[in-house]
Amino acid sequence: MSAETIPADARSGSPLSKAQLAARVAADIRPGSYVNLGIGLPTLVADHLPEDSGITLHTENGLLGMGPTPEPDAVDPELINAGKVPVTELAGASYFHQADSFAMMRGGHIDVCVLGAFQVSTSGDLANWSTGKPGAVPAVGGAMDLAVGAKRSVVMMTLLTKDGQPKLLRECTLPLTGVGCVSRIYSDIAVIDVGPGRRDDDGARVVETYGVTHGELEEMLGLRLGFAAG
Amino acid sequence: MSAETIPADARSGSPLSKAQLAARVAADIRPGSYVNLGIGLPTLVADHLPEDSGITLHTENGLLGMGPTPEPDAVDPELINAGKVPVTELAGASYFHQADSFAMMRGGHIDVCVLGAFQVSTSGDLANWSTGKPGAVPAVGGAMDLAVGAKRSVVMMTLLTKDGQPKLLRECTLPLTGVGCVSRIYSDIAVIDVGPGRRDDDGARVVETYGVTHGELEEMLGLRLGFAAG
Amino acid sequence: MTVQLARTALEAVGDVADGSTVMIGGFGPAGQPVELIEALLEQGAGDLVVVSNNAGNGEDALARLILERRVRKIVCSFPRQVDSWHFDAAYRAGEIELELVPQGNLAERIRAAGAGLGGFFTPTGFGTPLAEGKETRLVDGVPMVLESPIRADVALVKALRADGVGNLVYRKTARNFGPVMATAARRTVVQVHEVVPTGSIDPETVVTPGIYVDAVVPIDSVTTLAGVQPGARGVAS
Amino acid sequence: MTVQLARTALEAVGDVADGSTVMIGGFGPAGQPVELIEALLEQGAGDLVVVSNNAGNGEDALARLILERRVRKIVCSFPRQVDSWHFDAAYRAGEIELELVPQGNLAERIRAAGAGLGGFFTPTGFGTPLAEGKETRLVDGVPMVLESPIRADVALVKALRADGVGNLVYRKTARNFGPVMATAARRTVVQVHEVVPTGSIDPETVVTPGIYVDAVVPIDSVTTLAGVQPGARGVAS
Repeated sequence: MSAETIPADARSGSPLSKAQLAARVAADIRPGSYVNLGIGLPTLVADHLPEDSGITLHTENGLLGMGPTPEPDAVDPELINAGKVPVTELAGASYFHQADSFAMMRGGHIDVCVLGAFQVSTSGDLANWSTGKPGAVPAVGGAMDLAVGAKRSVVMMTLLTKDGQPKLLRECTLPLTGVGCVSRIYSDIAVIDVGPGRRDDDGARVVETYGVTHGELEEMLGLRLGFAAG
Repeated sequence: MSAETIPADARSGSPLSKAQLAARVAADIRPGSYVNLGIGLPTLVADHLPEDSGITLHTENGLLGMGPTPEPDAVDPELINAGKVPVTELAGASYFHQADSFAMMRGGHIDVCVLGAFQVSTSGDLANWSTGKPGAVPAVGGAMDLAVGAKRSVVMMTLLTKDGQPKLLRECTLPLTGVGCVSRIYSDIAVIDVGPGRRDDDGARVVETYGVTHGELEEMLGLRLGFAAG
Repeated sequence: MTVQLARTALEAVGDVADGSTVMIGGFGPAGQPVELIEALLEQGAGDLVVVSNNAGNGEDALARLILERRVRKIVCSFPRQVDSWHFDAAYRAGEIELELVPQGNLAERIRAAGAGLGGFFTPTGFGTPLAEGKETRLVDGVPMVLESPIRADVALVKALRADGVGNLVYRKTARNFGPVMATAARRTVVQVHEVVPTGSIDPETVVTPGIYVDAVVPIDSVTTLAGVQPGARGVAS
Repeated sequence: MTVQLARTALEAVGDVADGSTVMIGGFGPAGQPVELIEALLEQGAGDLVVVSNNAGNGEDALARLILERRVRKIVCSFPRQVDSWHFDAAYRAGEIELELVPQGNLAERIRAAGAGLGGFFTPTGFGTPLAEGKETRLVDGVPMVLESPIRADVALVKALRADGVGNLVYRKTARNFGPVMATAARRTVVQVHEVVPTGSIDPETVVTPGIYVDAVVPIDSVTTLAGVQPGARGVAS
């Protein structure tokens, strides 16, 4: 249905670039949605939202109606996003304090939250805040609130680590951010639905693949995968 | 210490009028305090607060910095107090919604709350919302929040019912509004401290009497009363 | 979701199913969404659960909803008023269920629903009949009661002004329950004095961000500003 | 209580006892009360518990408080940053205690303290290491964690503007933690860009009512508006 917004080679024989992946995520966001884009890869999605989509961005540090990065001479240190990067405000924006901002997120008012991830389980568990390395200084920010707060939380990531290890697993091995909270993974190689669904497989259902066959994907991940209802 | 603000006859041989009682309550409120005056008798206290006292009135329907009743031609149906009576706003006022307003009250930020009462117990229990009559339509409003929310809750009432029954009792017989929440009773006949204190008596300590002796007061109430520390 | 800009209160209220829970803003006359309640009356839904600080005055629309036995239950802090005769009669006849809630708990429970909380502990009501049967515990030596969130299918709210994306500002003590109710309903319908162009409400002063608002209808200014119920039941845009 | 209008940040901060819990507003540079933290550094209190979203950057005042081992414990959502070397070193040396709190829980727990609540149930953190040892329960089928209020002895907050009774308005995303922290501390100290006459802030737009504010100090406008740390540590009125 959103195929026309995906670059042509996205559905041909090669994995998606970061920009193509961002465009693929953006294509699934319905016009008029309220959206929170997590720090890192998900922020790229903003560049691919059509101007007339009526999509409104929330940043959990206290702004609804966030606009793009300003010109360097218009940077305002008191107008930043959750990644502490300067942003702008659009017409119709509103500011609020942290408790009100997280009430908005945690109360299920944000339609879609796009998150980065270290690992996702086939049942929708998310691990994206801690590498679990001993001695590492931990930090969580709003990750746990975002994971469980939105109407729909999706993950945007490469499907394999730099070492070639799958990031979609039967069970996450890293410390969890949330339990059963992710409904879909958008990756360079495939779009895969996770979490509750028909379970004649390992609980994950392939929506699309890029440059790999269904069978190759299963082998790559060491998982039996279903097909998303279509 | 606040004796000069009490009309001279207040400490002579007769019970206090409503206006004298209101003045007596007002005299104990420290300059600069934030105060909530309950519906009914306590609203009279506002007329006796010195203009230069810096005392700020809160009304739990959403206004801090409430001013007196407006002239009839300046009535605004959207500017009312908790008793739904038209009021005004003073310089430095602020409006807020119900959850913020009750957070202000319930979070212990109001210095003094003056409440009416049907009954108060010597341990500071309050009954002021229900007559307990079978078939009566109940209503509570903010009474239970006010009773326990302020830094200090005091009661302003006649000490006897119209039938001559004591309203200060060992135990309240009417449905409670709050437990152990009242610290002082201001009445036409006496000012009495209740709640935690030295208990070589029935838990209530007389501060002042008007037109009765300590002994007469004890007989009238059927209670042994202590003396408030001076 | 895009905000629906309705021409009439009836269009704004839209379909309300029988059995719905409906939050109604206002504290006495201040902030009462008079024309939206009239529209609900006209719309016809029954078996309603109403969440509102009061239970109707005189012959107003909420009172008439109760008179017509369209309200199965009311969740309310102060139903009894000098002119709440329709509620009083229904209550005495056992034909309406009343959940009496302290006003601060009412506001906080509605906020909790909007904020995604599962409940909270509060000292309010401890040791009173209104806490009977509820879980209690000592928190730092203070006895507290567990209170649960209150959510709704529809919220009817009155505000002063909306912009094109549904941002709201209110007026004086008419603000009262509107901002919290708007967060706690699946669908929030707002009557406003005026709709202004998007961008003309200072983002620092927005009280209810548009994300909480589903439909807006502009209603005659005199009614809104003065809070006086109009003679006619019709609604002007 | 009347609001104290201080001439210097040091005077505004006043006596802070050893062992105090101090809330510090700000999310990164936005809303950070730089001069008040500098004053706390100068004032000398130690054995502090600090409640703050971050744990200092570079050589800023909070980082130096940690470097000087004046902070016994920090309650924080995001201590690790590229330039949080003083916190990182203290943490690795086991010389500072860290209570890591999800940002939404941090905000809501501070609000709960200010609102007089004894705790609340939230789904955030359930099934994660940050909820270990905490009470959990199913609420309407959703697993939730019981979170407790966080209160403080002192809150240090930055706002845009105050009037003579302490009403505050903020600026853009610098608002962040200020409004909730102001409600949760026994003493709230605020640095503002300017103090304006009482009556010149529209009562509809006040974000923090003066009841929550104990001391106000006006600080050099460029610093406040741009959020840039000045070269000099001195404070102008």
